[in-house]
Amino acid sequence: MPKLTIDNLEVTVPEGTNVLEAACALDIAIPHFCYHEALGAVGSCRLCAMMFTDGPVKGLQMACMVKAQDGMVVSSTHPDAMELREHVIEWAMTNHPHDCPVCDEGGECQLQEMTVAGGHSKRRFRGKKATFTNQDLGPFIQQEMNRCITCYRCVRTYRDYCGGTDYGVLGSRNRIFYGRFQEGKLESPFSGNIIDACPTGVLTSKPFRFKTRLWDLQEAPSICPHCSLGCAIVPGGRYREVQRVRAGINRETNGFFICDRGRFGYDHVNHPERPRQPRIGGQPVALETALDAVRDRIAVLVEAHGPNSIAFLGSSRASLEANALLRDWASAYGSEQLAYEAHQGRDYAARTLAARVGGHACSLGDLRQSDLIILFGADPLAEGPMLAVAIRQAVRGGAKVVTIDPRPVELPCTTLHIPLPASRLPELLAALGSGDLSAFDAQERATFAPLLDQIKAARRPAMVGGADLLGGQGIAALCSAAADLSTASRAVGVMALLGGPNSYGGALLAGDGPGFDTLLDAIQERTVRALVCLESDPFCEALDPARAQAALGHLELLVCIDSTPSLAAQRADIFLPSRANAEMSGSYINNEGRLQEFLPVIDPGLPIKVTGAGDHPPREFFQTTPGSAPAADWWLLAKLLERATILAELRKTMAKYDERFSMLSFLAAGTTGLRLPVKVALPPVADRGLPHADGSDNQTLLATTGPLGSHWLAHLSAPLAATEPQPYVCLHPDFAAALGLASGDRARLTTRFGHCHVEVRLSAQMVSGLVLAPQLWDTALEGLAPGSLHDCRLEKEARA
Amino acid sequence: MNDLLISLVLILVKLGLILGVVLTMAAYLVLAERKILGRMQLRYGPNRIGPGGMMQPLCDVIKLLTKEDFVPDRADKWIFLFAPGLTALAALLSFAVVPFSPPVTLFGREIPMVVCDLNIGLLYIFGLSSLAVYGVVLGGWASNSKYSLLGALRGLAQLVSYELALGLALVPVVMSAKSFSLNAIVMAQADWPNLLRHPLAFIIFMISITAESKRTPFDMPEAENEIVAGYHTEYSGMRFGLFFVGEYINLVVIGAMTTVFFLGGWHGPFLPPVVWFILKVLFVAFLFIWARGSMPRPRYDQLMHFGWKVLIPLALLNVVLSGAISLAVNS
Amino acid sequence: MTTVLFYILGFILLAATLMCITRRNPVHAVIYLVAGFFALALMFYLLGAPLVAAWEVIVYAGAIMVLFLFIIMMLGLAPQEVPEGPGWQRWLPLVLLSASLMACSLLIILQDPAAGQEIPDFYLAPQALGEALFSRYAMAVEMVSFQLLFATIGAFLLGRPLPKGEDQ
Amino acid sequence: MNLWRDIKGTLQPFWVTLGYLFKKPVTIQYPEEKRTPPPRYRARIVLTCNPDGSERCVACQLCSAACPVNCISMQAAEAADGRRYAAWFRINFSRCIFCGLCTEACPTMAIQTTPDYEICNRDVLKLVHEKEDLLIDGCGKDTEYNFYEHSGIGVVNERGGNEDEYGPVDPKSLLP
Repeated sequence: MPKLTIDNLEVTVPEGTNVLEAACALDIAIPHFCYHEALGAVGSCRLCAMMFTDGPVKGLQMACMVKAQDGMVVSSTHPDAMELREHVIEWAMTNHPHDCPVCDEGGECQLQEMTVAGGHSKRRFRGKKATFTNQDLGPFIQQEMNRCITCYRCVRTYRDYCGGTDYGVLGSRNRIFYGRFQEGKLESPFSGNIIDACPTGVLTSKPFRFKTRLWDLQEAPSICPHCSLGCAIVPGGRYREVQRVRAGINRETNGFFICDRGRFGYDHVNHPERPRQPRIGGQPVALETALDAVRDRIAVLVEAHGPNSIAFLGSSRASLEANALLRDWASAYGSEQLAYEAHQGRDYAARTLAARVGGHACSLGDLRQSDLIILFGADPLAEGPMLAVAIRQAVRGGAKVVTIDPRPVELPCTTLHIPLPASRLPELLAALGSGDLSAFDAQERATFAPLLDQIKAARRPAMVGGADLLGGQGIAALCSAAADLSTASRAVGVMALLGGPNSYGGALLAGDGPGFDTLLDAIQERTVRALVCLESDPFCEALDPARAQAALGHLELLVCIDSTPSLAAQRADIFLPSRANAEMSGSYINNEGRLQEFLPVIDPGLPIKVTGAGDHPPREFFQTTPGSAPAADWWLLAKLLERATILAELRKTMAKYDERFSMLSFLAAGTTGLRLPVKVALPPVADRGLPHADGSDNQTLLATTGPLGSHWLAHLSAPLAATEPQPYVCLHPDFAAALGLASGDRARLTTRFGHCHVEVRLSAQMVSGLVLAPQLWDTALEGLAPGSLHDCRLEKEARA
Repeated sequence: MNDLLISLVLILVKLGLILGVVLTMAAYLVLAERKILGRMQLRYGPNRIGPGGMMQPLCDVIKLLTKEDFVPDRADKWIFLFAPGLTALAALLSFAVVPFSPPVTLFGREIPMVVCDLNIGLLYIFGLSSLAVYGVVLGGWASNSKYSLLGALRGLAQLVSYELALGLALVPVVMSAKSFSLNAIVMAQADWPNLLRHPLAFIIFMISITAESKRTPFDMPEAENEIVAGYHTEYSGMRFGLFFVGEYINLVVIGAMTTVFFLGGWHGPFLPPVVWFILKVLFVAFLFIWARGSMPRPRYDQLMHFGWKVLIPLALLNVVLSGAISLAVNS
Repeated sequence: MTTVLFYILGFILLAATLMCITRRNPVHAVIYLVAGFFALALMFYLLGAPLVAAWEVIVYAGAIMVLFLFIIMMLGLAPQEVPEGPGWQRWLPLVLLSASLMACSLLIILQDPAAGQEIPDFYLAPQALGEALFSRYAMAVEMVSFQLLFATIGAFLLGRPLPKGEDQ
Repeated sequence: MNLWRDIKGTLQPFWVTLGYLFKKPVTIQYPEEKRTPPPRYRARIVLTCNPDGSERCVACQLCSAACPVNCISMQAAEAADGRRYAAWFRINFSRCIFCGLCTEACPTMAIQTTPDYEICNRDVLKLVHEKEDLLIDGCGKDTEYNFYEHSGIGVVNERGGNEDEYGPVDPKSLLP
């Protein structure tokens, strides 16, 4: 622990810290461009110069390149250091176009700040400036190379940290150019991070281009609603419109970066078809009328058919508070028909994980430190993209990564891929746990035996599972295997990719209650006559949408609370509009059991660009904001329950379900959140297993989560529309050859949801004999709930 | 019984007359104050409504009457509502004992030109002026606003402090008239006014009555650049108007009191007594307006120091001196 | 007539005092107390002591109760509860009391009690009072004033801030 | 002597105000008499144009940031040639305090104050000026400046076409 003196202040820092970080620990602001906590120091910008007056190092040095040592005496305000910094800034500004008024970085530009901080104010250089021609880097990134100060941060973020390959540095001297070799979309699903990383306006967000200045932006710490990892984000909104999202900082989860789905998937809040008015039978009504109607009609049904005639369906994207109130509501009637996720595979997976993971739960932060990561049926890029970046960091630290999956799993690092059908994953996990591989044939044993040895030899191994393919049984096997493989000296970490941002919270509340399939049975048998959907869409999310739609047709009353134009919202008898998570306070529990809070950024209302209908915002004034009816989901439920609508009060009542929820009172947004302590005694979960295809004469199709833009909320976001793929299927080359298909062929896919024209893609990493198709909204593939198996027929089509 | 009826009618007529004259005077004093202050600051003052702005009071009244009567949240509603009335009422009632002319003989009846010639008239006025403070204090307290409360507290302390000096300043006047009756006091000044007999008392009286009436420079209870508008911050419409009218009725009352106590009441050559009386009242009112145009507001603690440490000892000294002189002169 | 007025005033005085001691809001209590003082003052007037009546109003209603109010407002003693029930009912007693007080005052002014000559030595003249206070009862008056002075000094000594470091 | 000074200080103002009472007021009787304000007077705000007649405003939002009463609002947008401009621009003159900070903040000399002070209106909405109400056909006080000729962004001229710029570099070349 070296102890050094910076600007006459003493500080003791951990071994290996550089002097710049030590100064930051003392809250001494040292100008810097190239140093970044996640990226490390390279000493290329020459801006963090400090004078080392005494100790082992002497003279003017770059603070980020000097490791802190005992007895150092450093001055950040030494005249020599200040002069150097001023000159460096002046050099950096020689080619700068001075176009701050039309630059989107204005207001959050580090170059502006450093120029002012460095003391440079007057341009002395009288020569001409070099100029560059920009590249079109796709729908997300806007490039303006003239503003570049060659700090290398973008390349280090894109290539080194996130593992992209198609962006780099070209040229030499003052012709250094950052970009692709050819114009085109940046391929990495983490490309948006270079917007945050760039300290000036070279790389700015294209969807956010010219929309708002930082100082006009309403921002608040929030949690990404797109997957179960619970990344910290900071959405920004203006004029009743969420306009951008930037990465929040949470060293335990996402670190400093987020994926493009989180960054550009904010637009579902502003969706033009978003229902913003309470409705009864399709007719807009006042909120009070709708609330009364819900109470009255449910009371009538309870009176006539008993409490269990009302079923409640919570959601993995509703806040923890709303889900808890839903349980309050169900118990107020005495109804036991309460489930928390329409997709029962994910439901059981989450409940099993919550019940059994115990001390094995590992965060993304832990995962970055792992030396062996094995993914069982988990596809990070689809189910939890930031996991891929975390895995890459582990690999950069020397870790080995093994993926065992029926699908091809692409990761931004070197991996060992072992294709294995999803149904055999629990079996493999059980075998790994027991160390007995006798159930596998010789070839497979040859693959898995070294794996077992590696796990046993690893110091910090981690096992990752995906809820879609593993289901409850698989997750149970994953937890058992982790427990069995753990030794006294080291534990095996477990992480599972769950269905939504609050799957874990819903699972804690659901306990050993029925799954949605049980509810569907009851609906089919007409014992359940009313269904309340809280921000979930059983029509589309259920594992078997066809059956769900048939059953839900029998309902006498469908109440839906939602913020998206989902099918359930359209078909609901009574609809109550709720707020998106950027519009309300609440909390989620992510997939490792971390309780995190999000805060509202904007108030709901039709964006000015909509109400303005033209060049101007409207010139009339209204008592209420148009489209401002949506209320927070917990607020609506508290109103329905006739409780006080104060979040802090509601949170105090939640500890009765799980005493760990009392931590909600200590929650603060924008922090690392609170990891729920381990609780052993949780009720066992009765899993009915995943329904599988009956294996009739046709091919078997495995539905999977699509890439970035094909999740429900992401699908509703306009900026991601460009990345949403056309329908495709993926096949093993051998299997494709047997079917007479080649890569890039057009094919006709027939499932019981109808026909669809798809593009054929081939991957040698696939399990042979399987057709892989992503769930894509608004196509014939939208009924393919991830993880489900279907019978299908694939026929080659002549090229158009 | 007939007698009783006639006296009742007379009283009512006098009341009506006084009410009309005083209220009109109060309304036009507002205009006069604004115009005089304007000219003192090289402005014109209100000059838009009617010839030379003469209809301004009418407009003000219409405006005040048509404004929203607003009661703040969690105010003590009833006290809030009746406090302004209390102020105006206390000021108006003071006029009951002010003699504005020698008695007139009409239809063989001697009619005193005073509503009620109380033999404790001076004490009656004291009593009412000490009650006037309730309007300020209760109004400020009931408003449920910090500025109002501060204004009320200031008003309270100021009024209580200066009432002592005020009373003491009038002791020599009473001594020379040997009566509390205002009529008697006026009568006693038939040869020369008290102003010449008791100049120190006059100065003390003027200073303390300024503080008592909360007029500039002693307008601490409503010091607008410190506590918004003091005790009437939360008032609007006619309730504010009542406070406002009360203040100007008070100005007339003060004028009348000064006239009666020091300026010889209705006594004067050539002109009819009533005219003399009104002229003197207007002159005193002008003095107050003039002071408002000329004097800055002292600090609150300076006000208290001055009241307790200078004015009251001075007034006591004046009482002793006057007593001694009158003893010496009489014996 | 005088007797009737006396009883009416007596009733008002008792009622006002009763209201005063039952109010929970100190400011309201003060208002009732002031109403009581008025009734008392009128009674003094009725009894032929206008000077005492005037002093009752000036000293008690005008000075002492005002100081009470000052203390109440300074210390913020008023309860923070929201007033219960419709407002006019709470204030009905005060309205009634004030109205009857007003009527009594009018009656007294109209029917000058001196006219009836019911009490021979009617007005208690200021001179008579002064002579009584400062000759016959001079000793008592002085003692009382000294006691008041002691009380004032004592209150000042007890209430002044302690010099630094001095303990009670 | 102190007391004498105090008494004098108390009485003197009375003398002064009495004197003023008989002087002629300096007030200008506005609707009847009008005065011509100097050219740099800060009254109605306008948006000026470049010497070539194009809009100067680039909707950088610095004026709205500088505005202490938040009376300026706008939305930036991008034209086909990459030019940043105001899709809508609104000044609420019922809020404006005519401090002129917006003109000091403006980097393109677009927003300027004029001596036209007679903009009172009974209808508040008529005081909310839109871009078409604000735009004038002229350069205002600065007749030369055109931001895009100096900004280094290829809008008026081609990239590298401004007087202080080299043409675009070829990063793939290794020639000096």
